[in-house]
Amino acid sequence: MTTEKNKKILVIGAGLAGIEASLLLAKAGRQVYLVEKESYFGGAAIKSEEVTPNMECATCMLAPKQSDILENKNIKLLTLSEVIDVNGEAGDFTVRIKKRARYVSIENCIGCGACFEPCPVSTPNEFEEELSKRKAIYVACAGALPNAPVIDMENCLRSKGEDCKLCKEACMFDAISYEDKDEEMTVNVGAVIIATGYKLGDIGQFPQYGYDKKSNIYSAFEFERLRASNGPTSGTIQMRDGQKPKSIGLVHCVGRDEKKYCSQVCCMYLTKFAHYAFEQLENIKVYQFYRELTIPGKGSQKFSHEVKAKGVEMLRIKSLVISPNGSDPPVKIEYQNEKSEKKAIDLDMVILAPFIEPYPDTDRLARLLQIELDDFGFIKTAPYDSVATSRPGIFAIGCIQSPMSMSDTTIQAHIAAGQALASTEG
Amino acid sequence: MSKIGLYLCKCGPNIAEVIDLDSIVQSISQDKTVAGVQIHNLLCSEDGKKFLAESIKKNEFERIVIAACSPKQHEATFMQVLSSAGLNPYMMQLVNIREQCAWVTPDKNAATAKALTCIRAAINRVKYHALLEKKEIECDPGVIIIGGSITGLETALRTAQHDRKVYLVEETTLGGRIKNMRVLLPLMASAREILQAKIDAVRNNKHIEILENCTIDDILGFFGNFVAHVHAQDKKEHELKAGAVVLALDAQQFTPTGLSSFGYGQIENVFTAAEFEALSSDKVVTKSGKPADSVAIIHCVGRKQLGYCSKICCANSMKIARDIVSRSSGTKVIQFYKDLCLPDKSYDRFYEETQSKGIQFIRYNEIEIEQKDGHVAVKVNSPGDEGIKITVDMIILSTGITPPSRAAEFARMFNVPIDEYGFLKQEHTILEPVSTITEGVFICGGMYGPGDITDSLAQAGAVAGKILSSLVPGKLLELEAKTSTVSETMCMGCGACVDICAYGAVKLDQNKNISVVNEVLCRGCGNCASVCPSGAAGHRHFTTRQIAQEMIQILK
Amino acid sequence: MTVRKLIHAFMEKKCFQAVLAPVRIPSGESFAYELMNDRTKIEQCEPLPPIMPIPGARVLRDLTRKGEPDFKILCIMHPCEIRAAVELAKLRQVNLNNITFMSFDCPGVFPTKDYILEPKKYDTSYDEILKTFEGENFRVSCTTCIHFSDDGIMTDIHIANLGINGDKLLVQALSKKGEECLGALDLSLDQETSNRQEKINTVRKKREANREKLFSEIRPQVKGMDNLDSYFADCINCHNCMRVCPICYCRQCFFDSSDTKRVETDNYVSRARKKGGIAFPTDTLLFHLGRMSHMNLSCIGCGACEDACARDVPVAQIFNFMADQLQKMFEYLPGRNIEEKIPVLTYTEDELHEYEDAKEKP
Amino acid sequence: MKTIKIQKSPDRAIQDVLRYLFENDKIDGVFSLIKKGNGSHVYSLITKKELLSEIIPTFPLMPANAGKMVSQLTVLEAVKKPIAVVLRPCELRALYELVKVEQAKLDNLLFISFTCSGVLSLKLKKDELDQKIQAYWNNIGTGELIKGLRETCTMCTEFIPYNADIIIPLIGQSLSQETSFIMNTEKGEKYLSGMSSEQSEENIESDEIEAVRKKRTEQKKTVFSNLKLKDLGWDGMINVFGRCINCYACTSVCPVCYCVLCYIRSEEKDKLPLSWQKRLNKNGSLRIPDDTIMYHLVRLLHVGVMCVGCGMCSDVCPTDIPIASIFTTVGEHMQETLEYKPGKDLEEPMPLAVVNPEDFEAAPIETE
Repeated sequence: MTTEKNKKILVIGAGLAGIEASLLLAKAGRQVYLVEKESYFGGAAIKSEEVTPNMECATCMLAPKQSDILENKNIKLLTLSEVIDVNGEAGDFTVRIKKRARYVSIENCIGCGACFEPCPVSTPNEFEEELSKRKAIYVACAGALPNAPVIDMENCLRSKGEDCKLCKEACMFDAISYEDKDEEMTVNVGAVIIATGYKLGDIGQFPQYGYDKKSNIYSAFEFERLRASNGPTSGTIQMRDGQKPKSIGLVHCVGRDEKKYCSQVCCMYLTKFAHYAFEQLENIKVYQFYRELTIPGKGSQKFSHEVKAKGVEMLRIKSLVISPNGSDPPVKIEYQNEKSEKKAIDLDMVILAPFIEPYPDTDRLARLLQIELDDFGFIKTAPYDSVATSRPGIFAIGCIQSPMSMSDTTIQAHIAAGQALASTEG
Repeated sequence: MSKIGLYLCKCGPNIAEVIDLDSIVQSISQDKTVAGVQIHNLLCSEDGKKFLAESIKKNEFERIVIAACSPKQHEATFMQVLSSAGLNPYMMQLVNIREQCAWVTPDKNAATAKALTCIRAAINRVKYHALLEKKEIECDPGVIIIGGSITGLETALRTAQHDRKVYLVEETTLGGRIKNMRVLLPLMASAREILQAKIDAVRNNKHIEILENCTIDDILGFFGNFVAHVHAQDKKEHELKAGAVVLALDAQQFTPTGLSSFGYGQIENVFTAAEFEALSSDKVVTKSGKPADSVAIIHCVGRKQLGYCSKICCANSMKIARDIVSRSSGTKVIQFYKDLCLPDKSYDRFYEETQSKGIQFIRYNEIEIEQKDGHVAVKVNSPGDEGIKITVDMIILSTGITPPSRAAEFARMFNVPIDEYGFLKQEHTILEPVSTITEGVFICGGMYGPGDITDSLAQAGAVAGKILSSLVPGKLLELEAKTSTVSETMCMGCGACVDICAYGAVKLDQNKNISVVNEVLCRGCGNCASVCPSGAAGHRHFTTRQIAQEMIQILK
Repeated sequence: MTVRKLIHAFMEKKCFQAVLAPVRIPSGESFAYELMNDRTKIEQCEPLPPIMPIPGARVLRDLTRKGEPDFKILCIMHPCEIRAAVELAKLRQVNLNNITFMSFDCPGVFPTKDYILEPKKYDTSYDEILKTFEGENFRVSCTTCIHFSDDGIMTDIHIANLGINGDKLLVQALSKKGEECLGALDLSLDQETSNRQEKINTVRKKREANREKLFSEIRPQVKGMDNLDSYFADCINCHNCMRVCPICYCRQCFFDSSDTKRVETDNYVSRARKKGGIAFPTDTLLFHLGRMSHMNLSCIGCGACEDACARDVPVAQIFNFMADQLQKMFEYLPGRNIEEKIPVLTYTEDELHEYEDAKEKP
Repeated sequence: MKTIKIQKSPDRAIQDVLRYLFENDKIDGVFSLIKKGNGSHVYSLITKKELLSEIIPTFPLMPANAGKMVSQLTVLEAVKKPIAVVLRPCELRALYELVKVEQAKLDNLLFISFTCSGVLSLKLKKDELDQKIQAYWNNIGTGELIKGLRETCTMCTEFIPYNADIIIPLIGQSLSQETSFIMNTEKGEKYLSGMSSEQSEENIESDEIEAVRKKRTEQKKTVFSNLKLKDLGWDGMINVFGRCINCYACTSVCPVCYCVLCYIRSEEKDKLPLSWQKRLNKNGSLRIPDDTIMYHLVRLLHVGVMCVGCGMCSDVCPTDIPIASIFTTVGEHMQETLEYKPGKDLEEPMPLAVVNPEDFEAAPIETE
């Protein structure tokens, strides 16, 4: 073991978990490298406008923390960056990081957005679950931080040989330079905290749910973005054809039988969706197709009862098949109820709560860091020391090690900060 | 009159396009009290800040008014610029002419007029600003942990470091509820072994001082400087000094005496899960000693009364069922459940394995237990078939988690509010789950809320994380500068401010019969200044004179 | 058995070490509170005086604000003074340890200004009034007072003089302290025979009628700023009403502080320019409304303010009128019981629900 | 001294003069007594010419001491544009005293005053006030003392405003329809010189003034003797101040009592329970609030020498204690021994503020 332990700490992933851990480490006076793959940071949390159980706005909760990160001298936020190589061991890791070019200088740009309008390119916006379009030079959503756009070179006309400079000319602060290059940097740190978060499972692979991104069958995050005021429809819940739905079906445990684990948070956020529907659409009919209602902890049951009291039709089902070929309303659900009788119902909109999966390139990261994964693909952690991975000095927090609620994610961030500090203590 | 400098920021197009800054400079220059007015394109940018610092030094301005964006955005930045220019950062007033004028007033003249009025008000206010210093105190890195349950033990182990003293105060002896459990989830490992390992680790950790059979009488002081008085059985009083306090009392299991339908306490062989696990004999026998051939475990007992699902009972019931089957393979076990709550990634598989061991699961809507000639019968109606009746030898009621018996008492002692279920209220359910509004007082385990062993240990680790990051040995704690003040001559000791202070920062000085502000605990919220009838309580940087002058200028 | 003999008996039995009661001043045309422990002085005390120049609660405040006296005191006061003292105790301005209250059924008091001019005339008419509680030229607040007996006040010993004539005395112990003191006297207890309760109800009914009449007269006079301006037209801002008020305990009122007395000149000049003119002394109406908003919930309705007003402004009437409505809204009676917290000092998170819900309903 | 005459009643004439000053923007505002819409009389600062018709400067009522009001206006800084102030002699003298203790600044103020034949008591009810007004105006020329006047006014011998810029002689004038304005100072001349109206020469002193002064001096002697202050002694004082209810109204209206928080109400004076008990055991009984007489004596010591005898304190005392007469009597005695006239001359320092060695030689004690 080296005598003088390196006190700096690397945090991979700048979602709620990564932000919380970095802030605590910085408060203790430690230097933190916060690596984030996307051009914006805040992870999945900033996609939802209201969060259970108190219906607070997630973006507003995170904004002060995000501005702390941007102003904090101890934290180096590296957006558009990925870890490409790690070696050494606890107390002294050397890590190589690849930082993709943003083509926009964060110092000079004030985020006025004058460069968006002239750009001729228009491609689907991944942040908005491709419900809306974005330009080649774009910010993920209004209010995304750091407050500067990125140029998506694949779609930019410049990569197709045209010498287009429309965005550069529109910028009053000449913050755009096409000559930026990808860079690589190496840092050495005493500990690594993985907080890359989760992704909703791909439900296209299960034909019985009829999810085809065209019909009125939506995945959870698509509905969340529909409801977000800075989303594609600036907050109005509407079907593909722009009409307001008269009936909505919320489907629980999508993929649970196949994946063999409960993702813990879907029951609550589906109840929240029902709350959204009642709040915005008069005399809306809401159905919840569920198997086991999992609403543990303080406040959850009360919230669930309050929403049920507004007239949700709770249908406990054994199995169901959804198809987008209903006449009008367009979505048909055939299901087997508790008494295993066959029933069917046509609805305007259906929202699916897919199983939660680890972030896509987790196995690449695990190989790099030489840590084990469990048989669901999450990072393996010990039962009574839930942030320790199979390798000392490397910790995993948040949904990258198991599906969990936002408050449990914050708790894990606190634990990892404590243990990272303790393990790198002189 | 001290020299006042006014800086107007164009903020790129945002302000300049809507507000006619030149006309503002024109009308302000007639105001003799303002020494200089300057416009800059982007004050918050690097060269903007450099321009500001140099201009302040060159013109020797003593008070600054900056008309730019929202204080939430750049007040901190501009305060740093002022201190770098050798000026007290509180001699500045930031006027928000972007969010409050430019962005919300489409008509140009109206926006300009409004901006001019706000700037004039700020100039009038900054004349009355006083020098304020950010004070710091030396913090004591020690930790007092109350409650020797496994959560308390874990917190002690996680926080003990070479220059951080940890006191573990337990009313009886170390161990808590787990002492009378047989196996623990999720690995079905022996509870005693795990507990003993933790106790031994704590006993021989030289940084942890254990005070058993010891109760806490009172706690004084504030974050970074708590003083607690505890007394052992021999009535000897100890004084403990520490920087943070952790409330880790053990939760309790709900006892369903009031619920007649479960027959608890009236019908023989009806146990709660805790009672069953505490039975010493290895064989599964009824009260009369006869081995039990069939056992029924009932979930969600007391859930309606408590108002929440305690998350642990489903998995715990399966653990007991498998433990019974492993100890006496002949026994038939049936689990009656309402909703299976299996929120851990390993629980679904655990549920399938339990079913494969022959344990039957029946969902119920209503359930009733009756005494029937020496046996106990479970009358159930569940979806699909109403009214099935099954007789068994033994019934185990899986009950929820309730707050520790002394939760309310500790809540009062530490000035922490109680939530509607009787647990202690977190500072913020999502962002600050283990802290409370009294800074330096943390909660975990039974005080936090319903949860299983992994939750409690996680909360203990989280508390350690918070303490290790905020109470770093030798680090100075920076205090709020804009605290409240109480004038000794004007205060009549009516105590209105003491009652309204949410942070317990204002206390009554008994012999002088006046209120005194503890500036370390004060968070500068200003409630006491507004509730004080005679104006004895003031609020630095928001004095009556400053606000009045601002208002007079606006209403002129 | 007169009240003075009863007091002497208490003193013999060491129930109290001193008595605080009104005494006629040497020149005879007014009364003042005196703390006495020597027998001859106590002999001259007048438990139920015809006027109330200084509210007893202010006396108790000066006596006990800095700490409780370590000798037992018997306080003889009017019911409204006791209620004011209890209200001040909630604000930690009066310390009630070692204080025992003796109260009477109160027929009302005369305005001090009138009494001082012809003390003899008012004395004789007061002796008549004591018998029947009927009479006129009382203070306006007394004519509308409904808590003149032992209900709604935290007294210990109550002398029920309404409806009891002759030399017999009906003494009621209304608290543990009261019982202990009376117990120590081993008096012969006999059944209360008179139709006292009925008499109290008749007086109360009459007072309630006066109250309705007064409030209905005041309501139009105080509606809108112009009416309020002319209601307080004669006020010359001497703040007597605030000084004598038992509830106003601030060391220095905001309207006496340098925030209102030492203000930049062009503040007055610009205000004058805006309206054409500005009256001096400034903000007389604002002072009354400000004081009202601060203490009205605790206003006992004793009428001391009107009694001390130099310009005969009917201050007490408007304060009683407002207090009546405000206290009904919070179902709060000031001075009824020390445990009952003053509504303005308590805040429960969901207290405004009935207001919000009422607004929400279309 | 240079004088101009206007053939109108005093109030109308003063309104004309002020209108002239307004029109030639020699002044920016007027400070004078006014009758408000709701029937109340208050001093007020007017900035609009149109309101001049409502001012009633010589109305015999003093709701507050104008000197104290001007001090409230100018305590922090002088007025920037000139303002004409119409007030009575004792108010002007009170204002001069306040200037000596930095409570007022006089620059840009033009003082217009008149020989004062006293004001009616604030204690008069509204209807009584109206009856007395007619009798008051009939005797304004004669200086006759009518019932209802303030007691201090009946014995006031300083009724000539020596320091005013413009003096209007009311006493001794046949007040048919003519008012004269004597320009008492260059400033007065500078302001009024441009007025095109009848010029003449007049001086203030006249036989009627002398007659009024004699009558008032006798009245003062009778009041002093009735009070018998010399042999009042402790019991006498108890009889006089016994009725006091510690409402401190006399302090709040007194123009020369300028402290923001008087010692009597400050924190040091609160008594601990122990001191009550000690005094109770010593003399068997004690009155609470205890220091009524001590309060008046201390106030007498502090402001006696500055008292201008305006009579406000008696008018607001709810228990009719003749405080003004007592303070005037004792005040004048102190002023004689210290050879000091309050409000006479801005340069003359306050006796309490000046220590010269001779003071310590034995003061002449009047031996019978």
